[in-house]
Amino acid sequence: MDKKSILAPFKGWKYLFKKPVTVAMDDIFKNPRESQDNYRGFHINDWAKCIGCGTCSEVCPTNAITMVERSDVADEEGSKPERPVIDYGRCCFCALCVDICTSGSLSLTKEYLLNSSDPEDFYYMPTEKGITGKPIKLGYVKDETSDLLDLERKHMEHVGEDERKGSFIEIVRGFSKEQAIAEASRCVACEICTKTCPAHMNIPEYIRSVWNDNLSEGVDYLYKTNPLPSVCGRICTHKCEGACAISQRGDAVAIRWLKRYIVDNVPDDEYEKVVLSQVSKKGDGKVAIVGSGSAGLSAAYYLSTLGYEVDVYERKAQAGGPMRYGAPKYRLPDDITNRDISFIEKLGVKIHTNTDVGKDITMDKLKSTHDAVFIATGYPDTRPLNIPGVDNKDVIMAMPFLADSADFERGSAKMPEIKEKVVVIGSGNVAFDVARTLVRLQNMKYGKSDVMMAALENRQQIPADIEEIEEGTEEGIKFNLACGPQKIVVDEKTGNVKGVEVCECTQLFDENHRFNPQFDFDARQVLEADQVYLAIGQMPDFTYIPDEVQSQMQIERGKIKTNKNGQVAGVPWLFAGGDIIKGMDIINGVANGHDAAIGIDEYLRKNKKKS
Amino acid sequence: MKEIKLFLGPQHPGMHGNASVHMYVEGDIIKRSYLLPGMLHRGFEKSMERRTWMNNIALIPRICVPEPDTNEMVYAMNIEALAKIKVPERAHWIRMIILELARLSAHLMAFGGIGGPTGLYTAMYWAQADRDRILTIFEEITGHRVYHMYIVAGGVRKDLPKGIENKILDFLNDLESRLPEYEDLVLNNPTVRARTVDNILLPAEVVWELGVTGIGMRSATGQEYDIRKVAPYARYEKVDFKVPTATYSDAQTRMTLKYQEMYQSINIIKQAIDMMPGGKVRAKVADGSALRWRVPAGQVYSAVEASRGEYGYYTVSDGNTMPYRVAVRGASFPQGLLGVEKYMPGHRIDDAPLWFDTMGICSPEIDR
Amino acid sequence: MDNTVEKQENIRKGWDGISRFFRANSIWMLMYCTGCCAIELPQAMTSRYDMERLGMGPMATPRQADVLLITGYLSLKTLRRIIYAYEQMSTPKYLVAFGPCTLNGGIYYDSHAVINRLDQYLPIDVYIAGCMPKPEAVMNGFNDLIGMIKRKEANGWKKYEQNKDWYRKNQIQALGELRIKDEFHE
Amino acid sequence: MNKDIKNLVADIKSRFELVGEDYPKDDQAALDFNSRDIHSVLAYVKSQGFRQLSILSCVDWIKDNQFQLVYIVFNWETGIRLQVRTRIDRSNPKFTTVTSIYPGAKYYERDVHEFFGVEFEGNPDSYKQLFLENWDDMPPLRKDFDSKAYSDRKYPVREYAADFSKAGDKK
Repeated sequence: MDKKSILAPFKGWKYLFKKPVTVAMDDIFKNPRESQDNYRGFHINDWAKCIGCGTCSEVCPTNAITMVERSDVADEEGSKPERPVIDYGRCCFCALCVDICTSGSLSLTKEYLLNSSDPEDFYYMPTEKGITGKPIKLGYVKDETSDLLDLERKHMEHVGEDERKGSFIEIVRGFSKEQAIAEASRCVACEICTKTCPAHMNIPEYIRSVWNDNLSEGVDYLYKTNPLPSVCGRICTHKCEGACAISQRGDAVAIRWLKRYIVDNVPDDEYEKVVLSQVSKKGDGKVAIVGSGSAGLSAAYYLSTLGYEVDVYERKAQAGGPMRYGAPKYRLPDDITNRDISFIEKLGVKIHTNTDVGKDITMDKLKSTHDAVFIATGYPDTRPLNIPGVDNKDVIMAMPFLADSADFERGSAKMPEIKEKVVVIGSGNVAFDVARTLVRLQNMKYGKSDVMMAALENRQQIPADIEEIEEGTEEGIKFNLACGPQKIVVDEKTGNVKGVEVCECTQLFDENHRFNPQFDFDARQVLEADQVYLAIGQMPDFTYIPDEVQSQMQIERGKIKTNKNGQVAGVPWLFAGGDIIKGMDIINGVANGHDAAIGIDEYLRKNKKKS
Repeated sequence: MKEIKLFLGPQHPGMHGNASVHMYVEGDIIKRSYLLPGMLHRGFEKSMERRTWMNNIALIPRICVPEPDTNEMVYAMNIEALAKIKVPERAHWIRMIILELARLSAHLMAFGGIGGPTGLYTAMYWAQADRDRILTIFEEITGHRVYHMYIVAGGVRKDLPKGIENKILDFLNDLESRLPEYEDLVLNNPTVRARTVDNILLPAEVVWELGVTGIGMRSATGQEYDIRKVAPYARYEKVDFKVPTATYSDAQTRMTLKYQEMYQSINIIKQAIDMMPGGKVRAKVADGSALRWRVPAGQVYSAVEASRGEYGYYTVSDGNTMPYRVAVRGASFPQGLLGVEKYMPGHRIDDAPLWFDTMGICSPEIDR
Repeated sequence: MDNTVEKQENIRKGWDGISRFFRANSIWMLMYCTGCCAIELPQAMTSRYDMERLGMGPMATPRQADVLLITGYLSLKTLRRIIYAYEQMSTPKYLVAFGPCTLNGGIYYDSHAVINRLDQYLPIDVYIAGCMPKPEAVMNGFNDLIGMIKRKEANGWKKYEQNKDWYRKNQIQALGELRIKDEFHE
Repeated sequence: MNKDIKNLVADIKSRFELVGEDYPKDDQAALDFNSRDIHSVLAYVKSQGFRQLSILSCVDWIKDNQFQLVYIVFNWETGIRLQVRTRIDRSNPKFTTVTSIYPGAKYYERDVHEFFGVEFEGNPDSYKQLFLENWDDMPPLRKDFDSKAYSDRKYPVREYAADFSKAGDKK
């Protein structure tokens, strides 16, 4: 044995004079050492951010997270009153919940100390405070790289503005199969959208059908709550997308386009099989429906699946209401509406067009020949504007114009009289429909367009959809916002319109968020125009209802009071739905129609029992 | 002499890990021996079929406790091969740093672990203290000391934290200066040498018969049979390192090789930190949220060089959100089961723990 | 007469206090790595965290050990051996459970081979959270155990004696039979 | 694809009937054979430098009522890996051992027997339990075995008493 090895053990003695590696007792017990910055310790959850979507619970590989409904959390739009509870008897601290959290509310702290002899201590609902109650230092937080959500919406092909502004060609091309599946895979199936949708459509379910490429199952889900999926797949106001959990940090899932993808890609025969299979045939009775808009058709569909005989009365030449005479064809082609309506008709629904209730047939007559009447006559008239000069022939109301234009687009009428320079007053979706239709007509007629929109709202307050604003701008619409029209300037000699005089609108809502416009009357200007279109809102027309019936009803601000199933308060045989009870929205109409069908079914069966 | 049955483990101070050896001994000599595995059987291969591709990241590191990163790596490699994902360049280098740090930590643990059967506890104390510094580095990079869940399909989960390079380099320099002391303490220690030199032989024929890989294979065959060289992954083909080999494999040789490999690991990490480019660290596996990732159908096997040898996963996908089947090749499966049965007999009882330690056996990866 | 009873009682109490003091400050833990959390034990035992400062050290045989550490998940096969070991240990004996797996199955909640709740089969004195617990957490858990012993709260072993039938029933339900011939190779 | 693999597969094709082939990686080929050829294929590839059996595994294709046996062999000289695969009937799963070619397969065969129930004739110990003890159900890695249901049936789960549905309850 050499000398080196004999001395070797003593070499270790030099460590006597070095800093010890041992962690001091105080650093373990009194002030436990702080973990490193990225540490995956216990959870905290920022309740102000958390929307209760339950994605954390979905992703958890250990099934440690349960969502518990809290009585003290408000049940608001775009969230669920649920919060995650974590079982540290399961949790493996992988932080996948943090990485996938839609709102970014969940994080992990640097805390790591928790000992107890009571298992209950390991079951914990994370709040902002943390499990130990000591001051919190954040450990693991998600960053862009670790994010497990797909925040970017798949690109949807559009027709370019040059091509589209001269014709009524449909703008959106629709998803391909790959795009649709990719888009569908962004969904986390939290069901917040289902809650928000007025019709409570089975959105996560049909998105899953798209993802699984099982479209006839998707159609089945669609028809459970909505008999107008092709139409809604194009012009629904998609409140669901506003509530989508993914939209917390990214683009919402394109729910509307996915719906459209389903209906566009299922062959008619398969489609028909699904639609007709929903019939349950048990009811016995006859129901009259006034108006063939979304509410009327929806009620008609569900009533006939319940076995009722349904007559729908429509005063115009074609069924569909605003789908037919409101929505411009670049958003909703006619054959799409035809398709949805044809399936409803296949169920045996009789649609009497060109039959104006109140003129061609009275309400009393309807009441006597039917067991119940459902009215869904919508808001057919444009709200008037009370300023000097509006009675000029070149001041045109939005709804009649859109109807005329629709007839022109389908080739059954001449082009409406339009002039070279126009102003549209209003900034809602209808105003945009008018303006964009005008752009197209002007381009067809004059080869160029000059459309100016004037509205009280400023750019942030515009109630129309963001796509409308973007696409409208692309098509060349000019804006004069935050201005209140004061009078229509008319050439005294010719009687022609010369323009609109507007003054600046300084404030739209007061401190209480109530509509209360204030104007600066000194800041006036005249917007030159040959024609002025009014699109500042719509209103109902109840003249077809006999006075003695009207006197029993309660109508407030153009809305009829009903119970939740559309039964008109005071008139048990009368049901109402759509715009006239809820306000303008196609999907509201669908929901009301469905509810009314349930209400009418209940009402008729109760009556049958009595008699 | 009468044959007596002895149990080595599962509860035995000489047994590292929860496994049991059934030994039939005559006097001091083992006549027959068998491993009784399964104490750590958790049914991983089944559980993985019940979880999505992403969720399995929480499960896989737990298959092998001392060196979890190799699991993450092979799992990610399989998904990347099936889904044809191009991993960002920087991620390759980060992965290499992580894998080599893990190798260092596993080697330190095994090298110190030799102190148990030889009674040289100082080695264990030193090695664990040095290993703890690696774990702290891991904690800073990945968020946890032991189960990192860091290498994911498509790259790594997060970029390296700022300034970690210097901490790693500090540690490596420190360790490098301390390694000669380990040599003096363990390899040149007369007591240890008395137990290890010319003891527990592993001839090349046995290597091929059992299918032993890793240090065992290299110490017997004299060839650079290292997957990092033979079928490079990450960016091992771009760094310059040697694979220590030998042609006579006794316990001492295998320990020496382990010791020399630590130098090589330090060397690789230093080069990697030097050569690592910037840029992104993670590519997308599939469209959509992690709940709905699908991996195209296919069957693929990937292997990496773990501290104990070839560590591989065989992954089968049927195109769904969850693996159809994952089979795990634990690096120590051949020597741990067949090796104990065939080649432990003939040794003395007190050499059994030493046999286990120097053959590089890790029971959780055998049991899965 | 009463006086002597009281005296004896006082002596017994005093003796009890002394023995608890020694028990609490010299705990021998059984060296049995049952699962993954055991990987942090070497750290806790060696120079970095130096568990011996708490008077704790490893012990090779169950009969001489005071505390059994269940370091994580328990497969059925290990559970059987744990029960052997636990029943061999002499009283008073304590049991510390590491990680979520002992509480409610942890990540192995759906595994066919791993039990979910350890407290169905053995009485537990302290649970330590974390997957896996850091050495600091382990040390704190042991510190808690020491406190409990001092305060006479670590009574899991008494519970086990009292409810042995219930524990046995659960053990047999999971294991089929408790003692099997461990000779699968023959 | 690697040139060596091309040559190798061409060579194998000339000797054995190849049922299917796939190339999941540059240096890896997956070759399907009839089950009667497996032994001669393995013996041949072993003579061609594939001296190591990395793993023998099994896949349960329950829809086809077949088990797929996968022998993964590796050539340490060239770095090429082969998956030698074959399918056998699932209702009466039997195969012959390959321990005479790769002795290391012994415990892999036991493993496959334990988890899939495939019997290997000629492997004397293959019927014995290895990882499991007192197992009382079908082999657990078969697709029709539901481990969650088994766990729920056998091992009770903790029900916590805490109720978090309203404010103020605990913490």
